[in-house]
This record gives sequence, structure tokens and C-alpha cells, in this order.
Amino acid sequence: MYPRPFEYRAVTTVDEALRVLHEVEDGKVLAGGQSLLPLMKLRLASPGVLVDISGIPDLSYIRPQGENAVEIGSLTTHDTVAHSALLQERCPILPAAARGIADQQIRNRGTIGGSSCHADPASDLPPTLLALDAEFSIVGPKGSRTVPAKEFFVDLFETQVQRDEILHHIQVPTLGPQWGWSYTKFNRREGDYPIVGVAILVRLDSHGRRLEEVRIGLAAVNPTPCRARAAERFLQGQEISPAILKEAAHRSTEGLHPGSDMHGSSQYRRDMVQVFVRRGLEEAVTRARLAGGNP
Amino acid sequence: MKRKVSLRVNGEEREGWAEDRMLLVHFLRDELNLTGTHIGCDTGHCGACTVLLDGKSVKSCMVLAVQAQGRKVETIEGLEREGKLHPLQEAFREHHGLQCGYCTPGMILSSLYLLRHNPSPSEEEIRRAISGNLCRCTGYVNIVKAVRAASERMATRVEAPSTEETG
Amino acid sequence: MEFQGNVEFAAPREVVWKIIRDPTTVAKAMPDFRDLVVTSPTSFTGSAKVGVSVIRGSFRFQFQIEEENPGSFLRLSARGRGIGSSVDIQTRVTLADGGSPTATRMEWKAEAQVGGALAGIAQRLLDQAADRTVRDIFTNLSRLVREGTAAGP
Amino acid sequence: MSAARTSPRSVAVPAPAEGTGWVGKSIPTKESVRFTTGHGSYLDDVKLEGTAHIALVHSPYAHARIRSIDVKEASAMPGVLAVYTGEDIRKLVDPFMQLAPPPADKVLDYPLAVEKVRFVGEPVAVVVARDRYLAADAAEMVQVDYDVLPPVMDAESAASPSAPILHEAIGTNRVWDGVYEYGDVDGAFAQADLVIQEKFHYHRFNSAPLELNAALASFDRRTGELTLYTNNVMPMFCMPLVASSLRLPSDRIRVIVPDVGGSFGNKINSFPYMVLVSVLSMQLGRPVKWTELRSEFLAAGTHGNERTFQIEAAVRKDGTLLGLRGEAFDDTGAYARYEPAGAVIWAQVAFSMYRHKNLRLHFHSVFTNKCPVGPNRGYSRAQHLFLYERIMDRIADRLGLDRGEVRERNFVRADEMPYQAPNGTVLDGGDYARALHRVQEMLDLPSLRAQQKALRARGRYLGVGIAAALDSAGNNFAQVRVINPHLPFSGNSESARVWMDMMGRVHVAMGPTNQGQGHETMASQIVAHELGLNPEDVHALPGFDSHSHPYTGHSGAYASRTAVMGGGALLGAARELRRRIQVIAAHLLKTAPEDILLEKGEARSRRTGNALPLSVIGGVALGNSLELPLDMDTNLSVTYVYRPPFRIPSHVDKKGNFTLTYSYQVHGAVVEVDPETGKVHLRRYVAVDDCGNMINPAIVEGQVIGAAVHGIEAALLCEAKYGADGQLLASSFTDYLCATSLDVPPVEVEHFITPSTAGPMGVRGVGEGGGTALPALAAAVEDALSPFGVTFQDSHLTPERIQSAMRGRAPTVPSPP
Repeated sequence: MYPRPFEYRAVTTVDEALRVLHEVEDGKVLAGGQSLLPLMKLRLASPGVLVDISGIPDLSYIRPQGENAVEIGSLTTHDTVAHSALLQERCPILPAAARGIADQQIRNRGTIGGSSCHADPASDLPPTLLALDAEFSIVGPKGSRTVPAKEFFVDLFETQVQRDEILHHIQVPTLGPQWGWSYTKFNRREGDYPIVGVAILVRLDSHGRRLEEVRIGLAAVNPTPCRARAAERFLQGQEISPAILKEAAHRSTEGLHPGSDMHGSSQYRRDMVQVFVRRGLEEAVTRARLAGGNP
Repeated sequence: MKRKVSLRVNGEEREGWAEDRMLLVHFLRDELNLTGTHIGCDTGHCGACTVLLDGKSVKSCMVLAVQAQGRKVETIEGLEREGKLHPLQEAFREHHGLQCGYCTPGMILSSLYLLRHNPSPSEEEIRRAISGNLCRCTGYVNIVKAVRAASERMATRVEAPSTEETG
Repeated sequence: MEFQGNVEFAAPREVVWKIIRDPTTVAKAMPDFRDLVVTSPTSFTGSAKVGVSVIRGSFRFQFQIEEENPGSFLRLSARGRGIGSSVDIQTRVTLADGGSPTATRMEWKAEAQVGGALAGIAQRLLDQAADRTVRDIFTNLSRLVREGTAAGP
Repeated sequence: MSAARTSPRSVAVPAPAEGTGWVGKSIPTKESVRFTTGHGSYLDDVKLEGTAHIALVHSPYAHARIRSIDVKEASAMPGVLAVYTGEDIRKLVDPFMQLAPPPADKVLDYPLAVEKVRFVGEPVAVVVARDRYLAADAAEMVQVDYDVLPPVMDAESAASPSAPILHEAIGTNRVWDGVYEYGDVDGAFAQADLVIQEKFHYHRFNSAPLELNAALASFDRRTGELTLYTNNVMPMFCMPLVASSLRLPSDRIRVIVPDVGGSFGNKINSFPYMVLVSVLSMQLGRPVKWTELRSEFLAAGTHGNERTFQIEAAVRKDGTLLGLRGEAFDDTGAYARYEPAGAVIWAQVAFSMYRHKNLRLHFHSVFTNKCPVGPNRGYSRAQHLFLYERIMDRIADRLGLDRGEVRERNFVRADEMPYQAPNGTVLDGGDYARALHRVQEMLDLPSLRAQQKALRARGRYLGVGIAAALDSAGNNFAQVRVINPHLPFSGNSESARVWMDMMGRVHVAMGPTNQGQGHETMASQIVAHELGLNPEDVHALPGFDSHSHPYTGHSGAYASRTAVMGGGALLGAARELRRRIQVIAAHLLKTAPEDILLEKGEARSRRTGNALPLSVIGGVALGNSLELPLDMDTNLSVTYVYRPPFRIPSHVDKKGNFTLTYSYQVHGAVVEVDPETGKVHLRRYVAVDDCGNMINPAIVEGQVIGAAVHGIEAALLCEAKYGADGQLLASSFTDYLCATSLDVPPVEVEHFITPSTAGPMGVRGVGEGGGTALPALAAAVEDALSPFGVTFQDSHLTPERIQSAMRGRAPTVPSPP
């Protein structure tokens, strides 16, 4: 297919990007383009001006922020995230989620910032970033601001990033040895958008018996990526048992309104959330116990 | 309105005219007449249009021609050197890693990207590396064999250094 | 896909009726509505940009009042075409007396059918996108009625 | 005749007549050099100066009356050359000839919708513009106003008298309707110990070749000749349709088919578009090109026939199938592009591989508001074979017998070959039971069963499914007369030309197009084999061009026919050329023609050892002919037409030889099913194939694996699913889930070689056996979930379908906590 006409503006600095976005009326930021360009080809999206930020050199990086965090420039590709030794050491759920995105060619071009700002409810990274309580640094004409993940995703394909702003970087925490994680992407065919995606982080007590903290991020089950708050609350402080995990799985569908498509009805998605929250919790707990020396 | 796009394709400086909205794949095929890069879908799933852009495998139907300005592109036409097939081309041929040939250029470029980063991949790694390239004829069995054979051949025979390789 | 909702206004039924029966109100409730042309007492046309966020397409709409009972019932069909797709919406609006003598309760039901490219390519998102779009339209409509009634008859 | 026993993978080739034996060798394909270097020439690679491009406007509705089409705005857009509606085109072309008997022969089918649209994606208008982008821009601006009508979305409802009618001109949704009855069906049911009733559904899908349909027409006003480039794979069969619709004599149409990026049968339905670009080129006086979009292909290209069976099986308690009776409803979509051919082609495999004698099937071929249907790795047969395989499983399950044993009991035996089935079709050799045993061995069934048991105890569900199928090739077109006795076609034939030039170089060309089966390689192997050359030294013309390639009215690459029909033609032409060379060489070497051996590019006297290179023979015959007697034939160009000895089947009893050869396959699948999600993990897939002698075994193996993968993905991933409102849901590769390298295991293949008793060279056609995977996978999933007692009637198994079938069921052997 063929996109509608638009004007292409390549920028090489953040300031230039902000200036152009401010100038033009119908501007849209182009990062990796792996979500936006297909939509434009299908003519389901047709911005008047594409502001290509992919040439800005200092937005692609992964670097430590002290001991407790990692900062990821918004133009960092999925492939770079997937292979980052620093993230693998400090925040391994993120490379795991990135490895499952689409295919090599798309991971070579798609970016963490682009994926976050596109806010497709079925993307892999947003629920993971939600579970991580990541922080999103946005720059705009009035300066920069930092938005926590829970506020970042506003609605279907809508985030806190306004039309004249760009996402600068994302900060994720270092996960200590008490943390366990899992990312499960359930789909009919590898690499596709998931029928459900479940990102789980658990923090155990030093004996590996009790859940000190649980965070569950879900994809493809609501207009936005979301957290299974009821299940998280339920699990907090609980001693780990199969019955508890099962009950949490049951509660994880509270407040979900999944849509239906030919690959899964709303009901099926709710069922799958339960299955994969339970399995994901088991996997995350096993990992945490191994990491904490309590196998 | 069209603008001039200059880029280095298969080691050669090329230029052509592109509207802002023109996709790189159409630019290669229609402006530069490099028709070895194919189109098989509208949505970026099939990988028939895979080329290397600054050494990275990309789907050229999801890159704008203007985005390739000043950059290096490798297409299937650039693999053969001095009348000699690249080991991947040889291996696809000898192991019947193709039937209709339509996916073959993209498949070979994805495999080339793999072998540059992982010279001796496992079957699983090969299958992951080509999962963004649909082949409708072979069921992938002989493609996997061909990539493995090429990796062995390239291990014993140093690949002629690519003019475009960026590592 | 079916959607429904209700809302109560602090205005008498005839005032509310007058506002919702006015094509300009419908036009204002639609996203980015342009080129309103009233083609007859019961039909009008125009174009609107339908969708969510960046995924949005321009549709040309034909509105037809299929049935009306002034002050209490309106059935409006909207047939839209654009981006190789069709969006057909049948809306039923019922007005009833509200909790107080000067209040009006509006109930609405909308049935949307999407065809063509959108129905296939965007099916994964269709439920949620349609839900959001229809709700936005009725939120706008309610706001317009409120504004209209506040301005006085 | 007994089957030749050869160990798997070892290839018995027919002894070469002379010289080195190239037939039977897995040489790399000739085509692969251009394909691996990016020098293939597919349709969109063909560029003509001044070409205009088209964009189509499609119906978003399944069923609607076109009220008006406003093209003003579109026509005025930059770069737009013309905009035509269906009404405009109707004035310029004749409707396509219909194959159906009355009243369905009155259906009016045009390249663009006229008056009504009948499926989502049906083209209603066309924009011609300077380039593709501009054409797409303008197509968006064409305003079509519709009156929406209720759609009819399944064949059974469409067949009911109260259903909305698609084609008012014929007053019914029935394309064809009739009963096939063979044997004493009611007698069989009277003897039955058990009658099984079932309903099965074979879903819609296609094989989605990677290259899309395309056509490029260039009308030369000077000569009045139309050059039509197309990737339609039976272009000359389409020629009468195209020429008559265009009202052009066939001598004014040159058809060129370049390299084709896969077809699998899906590319024979493109003739409406061929006519469209042709008429536009004639109108505008410049070349006009159409390249399909993937969304267009999925919505309006072609789907395989969707079929529902309501069936009863009469069974003896030992598992013997005595008879089948019931109804089949074929959902053929909105237009009968080759239908009702599907209502008869299944009869090539009416009894499948089984010995039972009694069958009554009431076949309904019905219009619905969906994409028209056509072949998909075979036409209409996989649907019928699915029925048989599922019935065999049901018989076994109901009687508590082994599914393999039931098949074995019912298989036609090797010592009965060639075997004539009750409808007159002849199975030309094979050992079905042995192939089944081999698959069981390859899978190591006993250890699988042990593993299955052990896993079940841990709440994991492994299953194995085995299914068998026939792959018929070289069909007899007269079979269509069973449903329409007045159709003017019958038989089957294929043509090849082999010629030597005055430098002694050998060339070959044939009728079938090349879409990845290595036709140039296969042709070179056969010709080299016969003429004592190396295949490298045989120049096979690529593609197809009606100016340079020989053809008959049956020519094309469909119905697995090239090895059998094309092979027969190649063999005939090569042997006749050899004979002529021998005569000339004998004269020059002063010996007898029988003494001349062709080997290594030479003609040599066996007796004296004297030899002449072929260049001398060619040079003398074509350039220095006075060296030869005037009555000696110096024509070194041989065109040969191969014709199997078919007869016209009777439309009264519907009996006859419907096809020439039958390959067969047995497939085995091992799956693990996740009972909570319904997801099927395919662990292993094996196939035993017997297509007789193989010209190039590696090519055969590629066909077998490729077909199997299409079947696997059809069972688990690919479905052309429509919503109740008639919308196509799988309208892009986002939802139409073609298997990637990660979705299928390495398919393992072994070959049996039982030379055909019917086909030339002992070969049979191959490449359409992929349908075997659908019953094999359904069987495997049922086997895995047998503790839950769930069965499936559908050929497509989504995780949700499996999961919802499982809901509320507990395994009969409870897994430990």
C-alpha cells in the first residue's frame, strides 16, 4: 500500500524537533516507524508532517543511573534493549520482553520510545514498563517533566506525550536479588501481537516464602496496557501457595474489558489472563527463589 | 514534490528522485531498477523486501526512501562478486533452499545479517533469525539447511570483505 | 457493536429536543466535522475524522432522520464512507421526564457496523476504538445540550 | 500388478534410453541462479515505457445494491488518466462464460461489479493513473452509494428457498445440485452393525503465494495486438475466457508469463483482472499494470472451497466401512469463476484409498456473499479426503479399535493394483498399508504411546494423528460434462517443443508455466537424459510466451499435472528429435540409425566408434543441407502433444476415468495440547510419499514438505474467516497467519517409489498432498485430549475452539494433584 502525501522533516537535535513540532499544525513524530508507517501505508493514519527524530544521535543509549536505575534513551531499538548486558544484569525482564517483539528486522528499527508513545494496548514493552514502575521523561516547549508509568498511558493509543513534545528517555529500576520476573506473550504465531501479554515482577522475603511486593502488567486486555491491581493487592504479604496464586489469577481479571477479535473473544482473553498470571507468578517466584538462594 | 535522494547501494553511489512518501522498496525497484527486492504484503509481515540499511536488516517497505539519504544499502544484487556467488547464494542453490524464488532475496539478506553477527548459529537461532521472512513454498526445511551449510562454508572460507559491512 | 448510555439534563424536554434535533448540534458532536450541508428537513451531510489518536480517517457522512416523535424519540442513521471502509451507525435517542419537572432524561442506544478495510485490518482494536468513539460523540452531545440549555431557551 | 519395493530415499529411475541418466537426480535447479542473485523476472519487474497503474475501489459491504458512483472528484485529481465504473466496463466487454448448466449459466460476471456487490472486497470501480501512489489517492475519492442488503454467509442457509438471492437473474443461489450414487447404498446400510452420523466442516483458506496476482497489458494500435503479461498459471486455458470477453480474436493476443512467485492453484482466478487491464490499455492506448495488494488477494483473490458434510457411515463391527451417504454443501462464494467444477473434481477421489463400494452424495454447490473459490493445492479433493479420514477415526473410536488398523482394514491392497473404484477411477499402483506402517515406524508409535501415558499422569497431553490421502494428477476435463453435458471440453493434453539449432545447441519449451516447481530443470533433465547431454547444455526457455512456447487448450501448471502431462510431452518430443538426429548421423557416419548412440554431445556409431559432435549434425541439417538426401527430414524442431487415453465419463451414471494418476501420502503428526489454553504445539511431523518415479527427487521433496506446511498452517493458523455481517476478518497478514519458520517443525519425508502404471515414465503428479495435514492434526488433537472425550468437526482448530470445547470437562484419568 501507499501512504497519503505528507511532508517529511528530518531533525538532528531535540531542540530542532521541538521547534518543528511547534511550528507545524499536523505533525507526528517518526521514530523507528515500525508501527506508524504500516498504519500510514494502509491509510489508517495520515499525518500532514512527519518529524523524523531517528537521526538525533543522543537519544539512543542505555546507561546506568547510579546503582539503582538504568536510563534508556527513547530511540534505543528493541534489538539493542534485547541484547543489553546492563539491562540483562539489572532489569532482565525488559530484554526478555524485547526479544519477543515481532522479528529481527522490526527489532532493528523499532524503538522503545516509539513503542511506548504509540501505546498500542497489545505491545510488549508498555505492560513491562508499567510493572517496572518506569519513569518517562518528556521534553516539550515548556521544558522537561517526568511522568510515572501508571500515568503515562492515558487511553487507546494515547499517552501523556503531547503533540508538541517528545519522549526523551525512560528510567527503569535495578531489580535486586529478591526480585523474580516473567514475561509471557501468548499468541497463535510467534512474534505477533499477543492475545494476552503478562509481565510479572515479584519481590520475596529473604526466605523466599512470602510475597513482599507483586506487580502485574497486562497487554491486550484493556484500551491501555494496565496493571492487575486487585491481584497485586491480594498477593501483597501473602505466603506463597498454589491456592494463593490461583486466587490471585482469578482476581487479575477484575476491571478488564478485553475486546474480541478472530483470535480470541473477550471471554477467552479473560480466561487466558488467569492462566498466564498464574503461570507467570509461578515462574517469577521460581526465578526469585533461585536468585535469592532459596530454590 | 520530489527530492533527490543520494545513497550508496551495493558499494556504488546512486541517486534518484522520491516523493517524501515514497517507500524505500519502491525507490529501489522503480527508481534504481533493483528489482531483486520484492513486495509481498502491505503490513510488514512477509520480509520479501528485506535489505540491509547501514548493515542492519530492515524491511524496506517500512522505511521511507528519504530516510535512506546518505546511507548505505545492501540488496541481493550486491552479493555476487566478480561473477562468483556468495556462499549463501551457493548454499541456497545447492540445498534447494528455494522454489519460486520470490522470498529468496529477503531470506538471504536476513541470513547474511545473522551470519555476520553469529557465524555459527544453531538451528533454533537460524529459525529465529528468519522468522520475519515468510516462505510460502519450502516449509523452511531446506532454507535452514542452506543457512547452516553457508555458515560452515563461510567459517572455512573467509567472506570477501563487504564494502558495506559495518560490523 | 452496540452501545448505550443515559444522561439527565436540567432542562425541559422541548428545549433538549430542539438542541438534539438541530443538525449543527450533531455536527459539533462529531470529531472534526466539516462541510455541513442540510439537504432536506430530515437529512444532512458532512465529513468527520473518525478514529482514535493517530489512527483516524476522514469519512463522508450522510445523516438521515429515519423516525421522530418530537420531544420524545429520534432515530438517526449515519452512513459514513472513507479509507476504503464504511461506518454505519443507527442511533435511537429517547427523551423522558427526569427526576424533576424541569429535568429531562436522555437515553441513547447506538448500533455501529464497520465494513471494509477497517473491519478487517483493525479488528483487533475495533471494539475498543468504536466504544471510545461513540462515547466521545455522546459526551460531546451531552455537553452541547448542557451548554445550550444553560444559555437559556 | 505388484508394487515395486524400494527402500525409502533410494531412487529407482527408469533406465536411461541412451547416455547418462539425468532423470532421477537431485540436481540444483537451473532457475536458482537467477533467483538467488535477484535476477528473477516476476511480473512487477516487467517495465514498459509509459505504463499507467490502476487502483481498485472495493465494496465494504458483503451484499448491496450500487445506487450511484460519483467519480468526478477522483477524475480531476493530478495524474489520473481515467476512472471507470462497472457500468462503464460492462459496455466494453462481454460477461465471462459460465461453466454451470442452466439456470446458473445466466450469471453475469464482469471484471467490476455491475448493479450489485456480492462480497466484501469486490472491485466496483478502477482508477488509472500515472503511478501507483496517485492511483491510490484517487481511488479513495470515488464515492459509491449503496443500498445495503442482507448477506448470506453459509452454504446451507444460502441453499434454502427463503434466503436472499445473490444473482436475481437466475432466481436461485444454487450453482449446481445433484446426486452421485455408486453401488447399493441402502443395501450397505441394511447390513451395517453401526451407523455413524456426523457433520464436518472444511474451512476456507488459501495458500497465499508470496507474489501477488498481477497483470500488465499493452495494446499496440498499430498491429491491433494485445500483449498481456500475467502471472496466471493457466493462461492459455483462460484465453477463451479472456478473448471472448474482450471480443478479440485469439491471434491478436500474445500472452507472456514471466517467473511466477508461487501459485498453489491460487493464481488461476485472475482472469477478470487480466480482462480489466487489457480493456483499459485498449481504451487508453498505453500499457496498464495491476499489482494486487495483499488485502485484495485475501479478500478477492481466491479461497479454497468451503464445504460442509452431513454424513452417515455404515460400518461393520470389525471396522469395515460398507457405505457412505449424505449431503455436501459447497460454499463457492459470490461468482462461479470455475465452479461448479468443484462439484465434480472431488469424484476423482470419491472412494479415497478405500475399498468400500457404496456411496451416495447429494452435492450442493451454492453462492454465498464471500470471495469466489478456486483451487488451493488441489481443487475440491482435500475436502472430500478430509471427510474420509475423519470417518475412519470415528469408526475406530466408536468401535474401540485402533485408528491405524481400521484404515488398514479398509485400504485398497497393493495386490489389487491397478484398482478400479466403483465410479470408474483407476488407482495406478501403491502400497497404502505399507506407507501407513512406515509412518508408524518413523513416529515410533509404541514409545509415543508410553510417553503419552507418562505425560498424562503429569497433566500433559500428547497426541498422535495419522492420515492418508491421494494426490490425483492429469485430470480428464470431460469430467465436467458429468455436471454439464454440453460443455465443449474434454480430455487432457500438453505440448512440448524440443529443437536443435545449427550450432547443435538444444532448446526446450513447454506449455506449463513455472511457479517454483523447477520446470526448466525438469525439462532439461528429461531432454538431456534422452539426448545424451548435460542438463546445463539444454536451454530451457524461462516462463511462458504464447509466441515461443507450444501449448494446447489444457496447458498450464495446475492439478499437479506438469510431471505427468508435461513430462509425457517432453519425452515424446525429445525421443522424436533423437530419432531424427540418429537418421542424419547415420547417413553421415554411413551406418544404420539404430547403431547411433547419443552421448556427451556426440552422435557415435556403436559399431565403428566414429562420432560427430551435435554441432556438425545441426550445421549440416540446417545450414549445409545438400550434404543430405532431399527426401531426408532436416527439421530438427519437434513439437509433441501428449494425450492420455481418456474417455468421456457418462453424465447419466457419473462414472468414468476422471484422472490419470494418483500419488498417495501418509502423514503423521505428534502434538502436545495445552488443555488450559487450547494451544497446539506441533512436536513432529512426518510424511511418506509415493509419486512413482521421480525426475528430480529434491524437487519432489520440496513439494511434499511445502504442501504439508500449507496443510499444517491451514489446520492451526490460517482461516479466511468472515463475521456474521459478511466482513472478512482475516484481511491482512496480521490476521491471516501464514506459518513462519518458528511455527512448523522440520517436516521429515520419506519416499516410496511405485512406478505409475498409467503415467509416462512411471511418474505421478505431486504437490497437492498438503490437505493430508488437516485430518492428521484434527486426529492428533483429539488423541491428545481423548481423556476429556472431546471431538472436533472442523478442519480448523483455534486455541479458543479447543479451549472452549474443553471447558468444564475433566480428564477421565485424573492427573495427580
